Parts: sequence; structure tokens; C-alpha cells
Amino acid sequence: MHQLWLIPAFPLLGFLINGIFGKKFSKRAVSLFAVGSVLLSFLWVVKTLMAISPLETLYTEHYFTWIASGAALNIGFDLSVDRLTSVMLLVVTGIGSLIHIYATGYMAHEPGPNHGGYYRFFSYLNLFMFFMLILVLAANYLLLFVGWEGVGLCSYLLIGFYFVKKSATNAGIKAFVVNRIGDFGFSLAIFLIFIQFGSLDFQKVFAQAGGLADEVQAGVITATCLLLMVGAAGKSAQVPLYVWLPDAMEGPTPVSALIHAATMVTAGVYMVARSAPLFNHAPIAMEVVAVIGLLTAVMAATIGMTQNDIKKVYAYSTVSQLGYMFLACGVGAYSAGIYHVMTHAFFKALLFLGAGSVIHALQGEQDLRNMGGLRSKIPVTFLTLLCASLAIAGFPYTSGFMSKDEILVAAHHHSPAMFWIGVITASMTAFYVWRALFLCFFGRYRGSAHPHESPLVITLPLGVLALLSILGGFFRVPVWLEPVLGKAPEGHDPALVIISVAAGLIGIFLAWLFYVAKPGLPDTFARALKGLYTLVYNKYFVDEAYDAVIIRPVVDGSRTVLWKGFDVGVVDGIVNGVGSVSRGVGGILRTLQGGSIRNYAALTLLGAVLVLAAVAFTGGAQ
Amino acid sequence: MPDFSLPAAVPISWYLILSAVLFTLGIAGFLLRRSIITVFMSIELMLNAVNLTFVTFSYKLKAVDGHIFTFFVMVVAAAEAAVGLAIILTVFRNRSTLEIDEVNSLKL
Amino acid sequence: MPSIPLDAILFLVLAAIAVGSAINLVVQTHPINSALSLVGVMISLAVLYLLLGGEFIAAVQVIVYAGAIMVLFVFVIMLLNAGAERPRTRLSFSVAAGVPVLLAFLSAAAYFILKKVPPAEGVTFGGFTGGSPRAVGEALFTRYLLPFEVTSILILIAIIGAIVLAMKEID
Amino acid sequence: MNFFLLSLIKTAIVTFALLTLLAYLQLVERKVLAHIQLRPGPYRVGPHGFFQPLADVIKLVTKEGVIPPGANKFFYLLAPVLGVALALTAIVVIPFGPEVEIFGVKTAMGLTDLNIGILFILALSSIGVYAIALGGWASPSKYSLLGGLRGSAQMISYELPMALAIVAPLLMLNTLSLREMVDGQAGFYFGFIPKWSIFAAPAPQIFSFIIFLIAVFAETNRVPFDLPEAEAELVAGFHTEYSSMGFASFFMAEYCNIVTVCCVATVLFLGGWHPLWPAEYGSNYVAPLVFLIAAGILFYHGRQGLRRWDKVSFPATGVVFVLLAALFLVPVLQPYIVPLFWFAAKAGTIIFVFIWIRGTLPRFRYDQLMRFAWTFLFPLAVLNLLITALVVALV
Repeated sequence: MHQLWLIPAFPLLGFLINGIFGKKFSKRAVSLFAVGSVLLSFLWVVKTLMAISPLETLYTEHYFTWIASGAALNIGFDLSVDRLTSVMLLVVTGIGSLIHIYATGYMAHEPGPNHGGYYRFFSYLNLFMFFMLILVLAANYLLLFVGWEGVGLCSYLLIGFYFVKKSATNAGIKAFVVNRIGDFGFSLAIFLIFIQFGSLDFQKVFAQAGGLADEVQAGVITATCLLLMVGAAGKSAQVPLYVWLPDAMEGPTPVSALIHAATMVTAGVYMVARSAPLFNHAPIAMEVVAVIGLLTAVMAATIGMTQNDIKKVYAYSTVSQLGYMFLACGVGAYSAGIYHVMTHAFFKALLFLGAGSVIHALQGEQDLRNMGGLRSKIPVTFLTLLCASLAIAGFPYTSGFMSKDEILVAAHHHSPAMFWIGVITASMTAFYVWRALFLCFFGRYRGSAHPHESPLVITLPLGVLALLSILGGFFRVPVWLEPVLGKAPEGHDPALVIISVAAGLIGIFLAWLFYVAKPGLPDTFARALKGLYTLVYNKYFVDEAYDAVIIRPVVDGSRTVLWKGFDVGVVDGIVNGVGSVSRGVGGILRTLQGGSIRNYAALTLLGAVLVLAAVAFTGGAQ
Repeated sequence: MPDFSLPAAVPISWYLILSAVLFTLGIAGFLLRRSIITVFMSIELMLNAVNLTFVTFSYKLKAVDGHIFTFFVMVVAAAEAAVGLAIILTVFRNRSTLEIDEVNSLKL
Repeated sequence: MPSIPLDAILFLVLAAIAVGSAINLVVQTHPINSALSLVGVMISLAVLYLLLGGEFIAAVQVIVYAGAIMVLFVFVIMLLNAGAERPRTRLSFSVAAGVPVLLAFLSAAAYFILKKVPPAEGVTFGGFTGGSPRAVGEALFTRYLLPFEVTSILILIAIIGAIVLAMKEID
Repeated sequence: MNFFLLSLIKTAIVTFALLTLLAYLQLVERKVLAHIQLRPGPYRVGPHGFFQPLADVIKLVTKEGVIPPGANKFFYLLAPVLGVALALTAIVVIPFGPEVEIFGVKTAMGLTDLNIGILFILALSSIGVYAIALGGWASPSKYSLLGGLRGSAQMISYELPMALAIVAPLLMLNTLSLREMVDGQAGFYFGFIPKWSIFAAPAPQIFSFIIFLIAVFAETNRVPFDLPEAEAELVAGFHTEYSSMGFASFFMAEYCNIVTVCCVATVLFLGGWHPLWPAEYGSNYVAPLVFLIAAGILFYHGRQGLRRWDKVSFPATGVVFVLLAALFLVPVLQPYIVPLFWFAAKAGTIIFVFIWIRGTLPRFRYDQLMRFAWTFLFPLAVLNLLITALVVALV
């Protein structure tokens, strides 16, 4: 036993301590417990992985039987580790630790009682860590689902952290509702898996998956995988369920970095990669995954180019990058997907934290149009953001370059068209990220606040992440993952690499041209392409379309049919009917319940005599 | 002439019938009396009747368990008396009556 | 000496006292009379326990039941200075229905006892000696240890409950 | 010899002795108190008031018994009878001496021996509460009622520490029979320390003894715990309304209870009739020595008596004492009377302590009395019992 349970247990403990007693603690104590628990968890991950490496097969620990019903259903509370898990564990706890440290600085000056809910923030964050680790460590689908729902809950709580702001609570509710759709698909998938395989343990399911007949694969497995994809699309913000993620930026920036960039949103990718043995038997589903991924990537990238809120830009960037990961999974390069999960965690966390640092420096300003020229005022933030932007733009040998390259090569292997679309998207990615960078750090300062560099607790995690963004690609994740997810398709064509690097550089150049060299150009373009620009600027009117097509009918239908019709007419009618019938019967029976205890006793005695008589007459007394 | 001579050994059934009679009298007290205290004492009388049965069967079975049960009944009765009398005290303090039928404010 | 049926005589005397006291309990209107009648029942039962070989239980019956519980009753009756019950104004259901049912119950119980219990067996003093303090103590502290401990908790709860209930509210 | 006849004879002897003792105990108390307070005490009836008890008895018996109007007649009459009957009954299980042979009949000194003897005494004492409670309640007087309530509450409260104090030595004596308890305390450590409970290894019961004494002071309604009959507050407490034989019965019951608890204390803690040191070191000669000293004092006082006949009565009593001393030296009688002497000496000492304390200590206040019982004596008794149990279990 390597005591895997300790990994999630530390954050849980931190959650309990801070959640129960945090109100009484000083800020320092809250930080100590919150950061300490996550750091301990990280150290325990490292220690455990060192102890059980090389980890070529799945290592499982069984703690207790969680649900046992009949002979069929037997679900254990099992945690397991393999190489895939190990990557996720290191990312989650490592980045998590950095972001926790960062948050102690970022959240230090919140207004309001209890330091603006300081303890509440950290207890939620620790709870999130707990659920995320459960999700990653789970050895069966149901436990994974627990973690899945748990991170959703924490996401909801943290998006709505500033619950006095209506937009924040709305964003939280939106995230929750949209995720419900995905979770519904996921739970259906779990049912299908159980029906088909009679078990939910990964090992048992995957062992059986290979041996199924073709007709079963065509039907059930494809359906299962599609439903899994629905779940993943919800959690990982893919078309058509991506709408919640940009709004989720209402939460505090560390939350955006940790949950909505680095870890939780990649849970869908992890889940798809985890279910690779199933997907491998469902080519149609894989195709769907790839197409959805690509579609998401393109669509989000275009929207990202027009946004003015720095966090929104990065949010759409996240959606777009997640699309890349699904593209990788869809074309069978799961390890490339996970590789990108890791590098993306590095540079996107850095982007968000850097954005947070900028926001922190500008006392809450998020609009790019009110920034500019910050290069000299907050140099550390600038440098680290520069690293992240280089990485995401795919500058050679940065981490983003390495993983994106893997994905594009795999896409080319699958279908050249996908490769080209991917390259264009990469170019757009470079464009909007650098656009943000230029708008923020170059030119003249257009705002009114007094920018100041952030404290060490903020800049230190930025530095570490910058280093990881640049060099993190040298953790050769695909090689490490080979025993689990198989070999990525070979065929390293230098031409492809050059094309993708060039696309990135073109994007950077265009951004420079538009926002540094000729600042008037964007407006000219926007006017020239007015229709298109309006469409993209308004995010393709997707929210409005959902509102008109789904939300309005549901609300109206609920109001007229369900509420006024069914609830008032039928349900209330039944309830009232039951009530009046009960009253009537009770009116008759209440004569027995006269409140006179001696009458009760007399009746009890009568009953006893009747029982005795019955026994006597039926010959009970032999 | 019927045989009125007493047996040398008392039949078990005599004890049991004594117990039944006492139990019945306990119920009678419960039904007939209206003072809470007397009603309470009637319950104690029933407990005592049951205890007699326990001890009698302990004799019949030649096992000590009946005595243990009696012991436990006594403990429970003691606890019951402590709490019950405290309740009676409170009731009396609040309503200055011990008539069980007058304590009926829960009635509609 | 020719056998005087001492057991039977003792039993009948004690049973008569017990039943007489119990009847007195029921018919007296003043609670203190009832309480002392109940003490009478308990003491005669204690002697009956002795006849049945329950030395320990007989002593405990007197000490705990007659000596502690009933003293508590008497104490409360005196404290409240509870008077006699007022005479009944109308025949209540419990009396009207209860008395015949009681008789039925008693006859049913007697029927079962006489039918089920073999008449041959009899109780003689000294026929069972397993009720000594030692035997009871051994059973209590071995086989019945857990219930015994639980009753101690019960008693503790009762004490606290009684104190809380009876305590006058401090303004 | 026939069991019934033997029992009858023993009962007759004990009853006669006990009733005489009770009558004279009152005289002794009055005398001792008087001397503590530097008064002569009863002096007129007989030499030094020697016949005072007789006069009291005659007075009480011939007085008119008044039943106050408004009293509950049945309980009013029942209460004193109950009290005295229970008090006298308790004596039956007390063993006064060892098993002896008189005229070829082997019998134990003491009326009977139950194997639940100590429980029997506890049972009687717990029933004894009714006498006081009913006596107080049945009298149509608030003094009586208050006295009765106080008495019953106090007796219930102090019964707990008393019972716990009794249990502690039982852990070592391992029996509930009083005679076996005394047997269990026979012998000496190292040849001279008696194996009485208060000295017994491994857990000397000195604390139990003290707790027991304090508790029985309250049980018997004695100073400093005589609140039920506190004359300054309640006239005479629960027996305010009693006169004549009712009053006498309560009085007798009280003294009888004192005798009983002193005997129980002797049996439980002081080794019953066993001597303080072994016979080989001359413990048999303690009794004659005591009587001779008493005789010497009498002779001395006889020379200068206050009254005329003291010059005769004192030496005459002295001669009786010398004869008694001589009696103790007759070897044939020694096995009978020496144990009795030791038993009486121990019980008498405790009784003397009772009187002594009455002459010394003031009365408690009622709330102090109850608080003392529940917050001090009871926890102490529990602690004592726990420690004893622990020591007995571990050693």
C-alpha cells in the first residue's frame, strides 16, 4: 500500500479545517492550512510516484466496498495510479500549489466581512482540489463521476464567489445548468457501460471492450462514446456547450486559472483519454470528437480576436485550446492531447495569473482598451506574460510549440484538411494572444489607476510558471504515456513544423501590425467587414440563439403548462384532495384519539384481550 | 367433601395467577384513577407483577436470568420515577392540578 | 413434626396481603394511601421473592423499590400536598369499557396459565438457591455486563432529566 | 434443642437487654452531655439519677395520648409503631459474639444470621424513612410536615454515601453476612495488628469508616445533622404533635437506630468481638482492669459524695464492679463474656462519640447539609470505593 488516499485527504482536511474553523482564524492561519494542505498533497504525489515508478501497469488500492447491491453491482472505493494519472496528478497538485500561493497574495485585500470571505475562498479551493484528485485517482467511472460532480460544484461556488454581484451568481448558475446537460450525457454513458460490461471498474471495462463483437461495437460502444463526449463537452466547454466558460470569468482570477484553465476544464480530455480503449473501438465517435474539437478551436479563436476583456480573451483561448486537445484525442493521439493538457496548464495558468497580476496592478481594471504601456510599470508580469504568449503562439521549442506540433502532426496523419484548419487556428491564436499583450503592455497608458508591481507571492508563481511554459515541453509526455495510450502516429515531417511555426509568427506579426505599428487598422477592418465583425464580436449570437430556442420555450412552457396548468390544477388538486379526504377520515377517527390516556389504555387492553382470545381459539396454546 | 388441604409445595401457577391478578389490578388503577400520581403508581404495580413472573420463572428454569431482568426493571422503574415525578412536579407547578383529564391543552 | 404446609400458608398470607394492598391502591382516593398500599404490595412481594430463592432481588426490592422509589412518590405527594381525588361526575368510557374488559383479560390470563403451566411443579423454600448476591453479581458482571453499563447511562440520563425538569427557572 | 424454643429464649434475652439498654442510653446521654457542660445532669431519682429512666418510662406510659384534631389517624398512629418496629428488627442480624456452647447447646451469640444481612439492615433503614415522613405528614402541623420532609430527604440523601461506604470494606470481606464479616476480620498482622477493616491490607478502610460515621449521623438525625427535629426552627420536628407512647416510640426508635448503626460499624470496621491485641499479650485482662479502675474511681468518690447516701451507694457499686472484674477472671466464663465485652466496648465507644459530638458541634443549616451530602460526601464515597476497588483488584 502506498496510501494513495492521503493525496486527496490533505486538501479535504484543509477544507474541513478552514471551512469549519476558518471564520475564527487569522488570514495567515487560513493561508497556512490551505497552501500547506495542497503542498503536502503535492509532496505526497511526488513521493508516491517515486515509490511506485516505473508504473508500467495500473496500480490500484482498494479501501472499502462503497456500493454493493445484489451480485451485479459492486462498486469499491478504489483509487488507482498509472502513467496517465501521474501526469494529471502532478499538473493538478503542482499548478494547484502555485495557484494557491498566488491566491494568498491576490485575495489579500478583498473588502467585506472576514476579509471578503478569505477563509471561504480557500476552503472552496481546497475542496476543489479534493474532488479533482478524486476525479483523477478514481479507479471506476462512478468514483470519477463523484469527482466530476464535485469539481462542478466547486466551480459553481467559486464562479459565484462574489455572490453580491448578480452577474457572478448568474454565471455560476449558467455554468451549473450547462454542465447538467453534459453530466446527463455522462451518467447515461455510465449506465450504458454498466449494462454492457456489468462493471464500472476501468480495468474490467477496458479488458472486455476489446473482445466485443463488431455489431455491438457499432451500436453500443459508439453510443457510449458519444454520450461520454457529451459529458466531456460540457465539462471541457466544447461546442455546443462552451457558453458557460467565458462567463465563468466572473470568478476571482486564481479560480479562472486553476479551475477554468489548468485543471477542471481538462477533465473532459482526461476522461476521453482515460476511455481511450473504448473510443478506439468507436471510429465514428472519434471522428465526432475530432470535428467538435476543431470546430470549437476555430470558433473560439475567431471570437477571441474581437474581445476587449483580457480575461474573456484568455477564456476563449482556453476554449480554443481545449478544442485542440479534443482534436488530438479524436485523431487518436491521446498522448498528444494529454501533452497539450500539461503544457496548456503551464502557459494558460500563467496567462491567467499574469492577467490577474495586471488586474491586481490596475485595481480591478479588465478592459484592454483601458490598458497599455504597462511594460515598464510591471516588468516582471510583462516578462512572464511574454513567455506565456510565446509558448501559446508556438514559438519553437517552447512548451506550446512541442505539444501543438504533436497534435498538428497527428491531425495531418489523419486528414490534411484538419491540419490546415488547425494551422489557421494556430495563427489566429497567436494573433489574439499577442493582440492582448500589445494592447496591454505597449503604446500609451490609457487608464486612470496607478499601476504597481505585485508582491512576491504573486510574482514567484508567475516566474515558476514562465520557466515551465518555456521549458515544460521537454517533459516528453507522449513517450512517458506510450505504455498506456499507445504510440503516437510517426511521420515527423519538417515541412509541417515549419508551416505551423510560420503560422504562429504570422499571427504575431499581424498583431504587431494592427496594434503597435498601425493602431488605426483594426477599426478600418471592422468597418470594412461590418457584418462579419458584428457577428464575431457578439460571439456568433450563440447565447441569444440558445435563449430564443431553448430557454424561452422552456421557461414559457414551464410557466403556462407546468406551473399554471399541471402544478396548480393537477398537483395542487391532488394535494388538496388528499388533505380534505384526510381531514374527513381524521374527523371520524379523532374520536378514538380523544386525548384521554385512560381511554387509550382501555383500548389497548381490549386489543390484548382480543389477541389472547384469538390465540386461544386458533389453538395457539397447546 | 372437596379436598381443601394445602399442597406441600406451592404450584408455580399460583404465583403466576397472583402476578396476573396484581397486573390486572394495576391496569384497573390505571383506568379508574385520575390522579397522575396514582396512575403512575399503578404502572409501578404492573411492573412489580411482571417482576414476580420473572422471578417465578427463574425458579422454574433454575436460572438466575429472571432475577437479572427484575433488576433491570427496577433500574428502569427508578429512572422512570425520577423523570416521571419531575414531570409531575412541573405539571403541577404550571397547572396546579394532578387530575390527568385536566391536562389536555394539546387537545383541539 | 408432621408436615405443616408452611410454604403454602406463607404464600397465601403474603398473596392475600399483596392483593389486599393492591385493591386498596386502586380504591383509595388519596394518593398517599395508594402509595403506602403499594409499599405493602412491594414488601409482600419481596418476601415472596425470598420464598422463590431470590435473596438479592428481595433485598433490592425493599431497598430500591420500597425504600427509594416509593419514598420519592411519598415525598412528591407530600411536597405537592396533593389532596384526594374529586369524586367522579360522569361515567367515562375507560371505566365503562375497561372494567368488563379487565375481567375478560384476567380470565384469559388465568386460562392460559392454568393450561400452559403443568400443575405438578411446585415451589418450596430452598428449591432454588441461584439467587444469592454472588450468583446475581456474577451474571451481572459477565453475561449482562453491557446491559448493566447501559442502565447506568440510563440512570445518569434520568438524573439529568429530572434535575432539568424539576429545576425552577432562574430569572 | 428445638430451633423455635432456642430462638424464643435468645429473642427474649436480647429484647430485654436491648430495651433496658435503650432506656439507660438516654440517661447516659443526658449525663455525658451534662458533664460536658459542667452540670450534674439528672440527679434526683435514685443515686445520681440512676432510676431516672424508670421514672421517664412511667411518665410516658401514663400520660394521655393526644391525637390532634385534623390528623390522619391511621398514619398518625402507624408512624411511631413502624419506626420502633423497624428499629428493633434491625438488631436481629447483629452478631454479638462467637458461636458458643451453653449447657450442651451450641449456638451463636446473636439472634440470626442472614447471608444478606447487611442488605437487610439497609432495607430496614430505607423503610425507616416512612416512619418519619408519615409521622410528619399525618400530624396537622407545618412544623411536623417540614420536619418529615427534611427527615426523609436527608435520609435518602445520606443513604447513598452510607451504602457506598459499606460496600468498600465488603470488597475485601467478600460476604454480605455480618457474622462472616466478623469472622473475616479475625487474626492479626505480624501477630499484633488486628485484621479489622480499618486496618486491613491492602486497602485500610479508615475513610470508609469516617464516611460511614458521618452518614449515620444524618441517618439517625443526630447533631450536627438533626435538622428534622431542630428545636430552634421546628419546635420538635416530625414528632412535635406526638405525646405519650407515640413520642416514646419515636424516641426509642432513635436510640435503637443509634445502637444498631454502632453495632454495624463495629461489625463492619472494628472487627466485631475480636480483641484489639492477641490474648497471649493479655487482652483477656483488659475487661477486669477496666472494671477495677471504675471501682477504684467509685471508691474514691464515695469518700466525698455530695449526698449522704453516696457514701454508701458508691462503694457498693464499686464492690459490684470488683465482682464483675472477678467474673472476667473465671476461665470457664471467659469465652462467653470476653467477646461480649469487646463488642460492647467498641460499640459503646462509638455511641460515646455520638454523644460527645452532640455536646460539641453546632447544627448545620439545611442547605449546607444537603450540599455537604451531594457535593462532598457522595463524591468522596465514590472515590473511596473506586480506589478500594482498584487496590483490591490490583493487589
